[in-house]
Amino acid sequence: MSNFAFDSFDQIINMDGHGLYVWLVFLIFLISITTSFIVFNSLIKKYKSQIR
Amino acid sequence: MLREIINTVIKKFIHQFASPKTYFLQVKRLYPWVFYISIAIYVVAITWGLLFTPKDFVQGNSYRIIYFHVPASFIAQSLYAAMAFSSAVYLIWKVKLAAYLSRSIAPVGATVTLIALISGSIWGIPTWGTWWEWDARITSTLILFIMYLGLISLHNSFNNFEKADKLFSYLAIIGFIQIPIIKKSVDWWSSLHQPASITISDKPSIDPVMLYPLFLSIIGFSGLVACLVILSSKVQIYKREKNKNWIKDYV
Amino acid sequence: MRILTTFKQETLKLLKKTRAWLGPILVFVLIMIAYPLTVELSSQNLSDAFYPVLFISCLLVMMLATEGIFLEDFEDGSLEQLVITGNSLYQSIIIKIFIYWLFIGIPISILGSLFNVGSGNTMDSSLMLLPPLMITTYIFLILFCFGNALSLTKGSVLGTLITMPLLLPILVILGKLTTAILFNINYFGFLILLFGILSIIIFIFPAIISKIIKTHLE
Amino acid sequence: MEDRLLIQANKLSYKINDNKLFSNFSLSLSAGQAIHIKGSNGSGKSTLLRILGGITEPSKGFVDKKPNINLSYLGHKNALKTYLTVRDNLILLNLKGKREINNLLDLFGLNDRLDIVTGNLSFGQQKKLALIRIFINKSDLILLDEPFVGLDSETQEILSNFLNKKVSEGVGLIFTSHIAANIQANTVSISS
Repeated sequence: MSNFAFDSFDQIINMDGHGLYVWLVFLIFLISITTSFIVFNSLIKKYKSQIR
Repeated sequence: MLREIINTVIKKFIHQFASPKTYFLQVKRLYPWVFYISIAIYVVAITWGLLFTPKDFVQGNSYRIIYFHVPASFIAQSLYAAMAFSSAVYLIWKVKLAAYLSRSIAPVGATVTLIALISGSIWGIPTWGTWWEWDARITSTLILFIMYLGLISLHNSFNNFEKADKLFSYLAIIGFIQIPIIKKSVDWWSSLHQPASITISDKPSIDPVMLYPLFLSIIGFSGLVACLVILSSKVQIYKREKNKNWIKDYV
Repeated sequence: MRILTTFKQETLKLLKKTRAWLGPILVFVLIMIAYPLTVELSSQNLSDAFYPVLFISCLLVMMLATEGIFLEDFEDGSLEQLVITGNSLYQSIIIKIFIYWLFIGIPISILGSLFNVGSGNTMDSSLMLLPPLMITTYIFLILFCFGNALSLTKGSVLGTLITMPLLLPILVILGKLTTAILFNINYFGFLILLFGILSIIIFIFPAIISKIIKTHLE
Repeated sequence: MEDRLLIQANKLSYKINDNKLFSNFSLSLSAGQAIHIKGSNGSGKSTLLRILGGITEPSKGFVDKKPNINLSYLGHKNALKTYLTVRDNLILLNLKGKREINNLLDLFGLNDRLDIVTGNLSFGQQKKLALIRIFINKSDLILLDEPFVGLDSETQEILSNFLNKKVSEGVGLIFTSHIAANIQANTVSISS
């Protein structure tokens, strides 16, 4: 394990000016994966209810 | 002789394990394990990668996008290979489950490819100064995305599932043969242009300290994608096996 | 004998359907006429940018030409007759594509190299352009046939979406070939490459297409 | 007798998206026999004929055919080019057998329409033309899906007589029809 790379919370957000890109990608990633899970689960529910 | 043995083994395998019912029940048992373990791995990998690795000498902190981008683009391609493989299994041995699987991989593959594409182009802003470069990698990822879309829309446009499965499998296999050709040709084409100053493929230059979380993130993300594939295949099974007794009993 | 009959049948069918072959050719001519109008006539760009426009319009025209290539025979039942009487679907697909090439591909290749002179390029480059154009139109035709066979009853948009990835390597080669012609480098390597691709897919793709069509007939 | 066997279907089943159309259907047909397949709408008569013809694959079971058998089949689709003349449509099928073509044209009363564009013919005339095209081929087995639909009673009579003659000459015939036909045939019904 390496050391903590940043000194302060602001630095984590900012990342020397690159923070916007990194966190944007992180956000997109999070959102798309979560929505995929939600969409598939709701589809399962839909088709399951059709069987009953 | 060998061929016969292989065939009988495969037939036995199909009858015992590759029925949608067995798959469904096994997967149901397995799913929570895969889900929680891969989430744990992925959270560790991302925290490690984003907060604890030193910043890259050349790219600064923007290189941290690698922990999202590389797993996505790696898995986007592996998923296509898996899909083509199960399509071939369907066409050769008429295993229904294989058709379900390849159909359910397609939307997940398209999503992952889209993530790879978007994260790649955002990464391009700080490194290349432009969000879109006609770079070989990006172009072939875009083509991969189009191929996934084509497969999905082909399958969706037929009401007869069996017909749709067959056509889907033909296209998936042809596409799989095409992928290396497309990659080669795009590489060749982009060599005309000025090469990008920093290529994403500069893996050897990466410090091992940065490499461990990368491996972890690939493993964790694969697990998450596997979960998505499982969910997607459940959708397919519910959709297509709704007249079967076992699923009525189950529900 | 059988091949000759198929040949005659397909020719007769295409000949009587004037719009199926004249339409694409006219669209091609229209694009070729429209192109100089969109560029300032005196500028040097006209001849430089001509090749990409030429190849892209070949692609579009082939897309148009193959739009209903199997649909008619599918919908009126000719294809199922072919299968049930035990005639080779594979053979008749090869012949059909060849006839479409004769009727549409060749005229377009010739017209294309004529328009090449018209847009300020030399006569030599036109002669150089003719063989790759002929090969390329054939390749495009076969690939679009594949896409259209897959999306047989579902329209040409889906077919195009499917075919696009397959076209990419060809377009890359064409780009290289264009540069070779523009800078007067020996372009035979690319020509042989195109020819090699054609000679592979000319027999393999009809086999795949016939499998696909049989699946559609089920 | 064994070598006169033309076609044999063994325990055929067919389903679309797991909806069963029919199951465990068997039949066998020798040369010089006719079979009339009966069944309600949507029971899969047409599909059964297509399976026998080898276009559609059955979900279960298999079809055995005499090797090198010559098949003729007419389904709901006429396989006519509406933009070609009657003559051209006949030429499309084969270039020989002029006399047979003329005989058939006389029989069905289409001999004066050779130069008319097929699209201008009436529905019944198109059906007749399609039938003629099927019968030009020398075939061992004829599969017809609702051949009498759209024909007037006179033509129905001509067609039945023609088919009876063919069967007596040793051709096998399998047809579906909900119109009572004047053909000597064994009746088989399918149901799911």
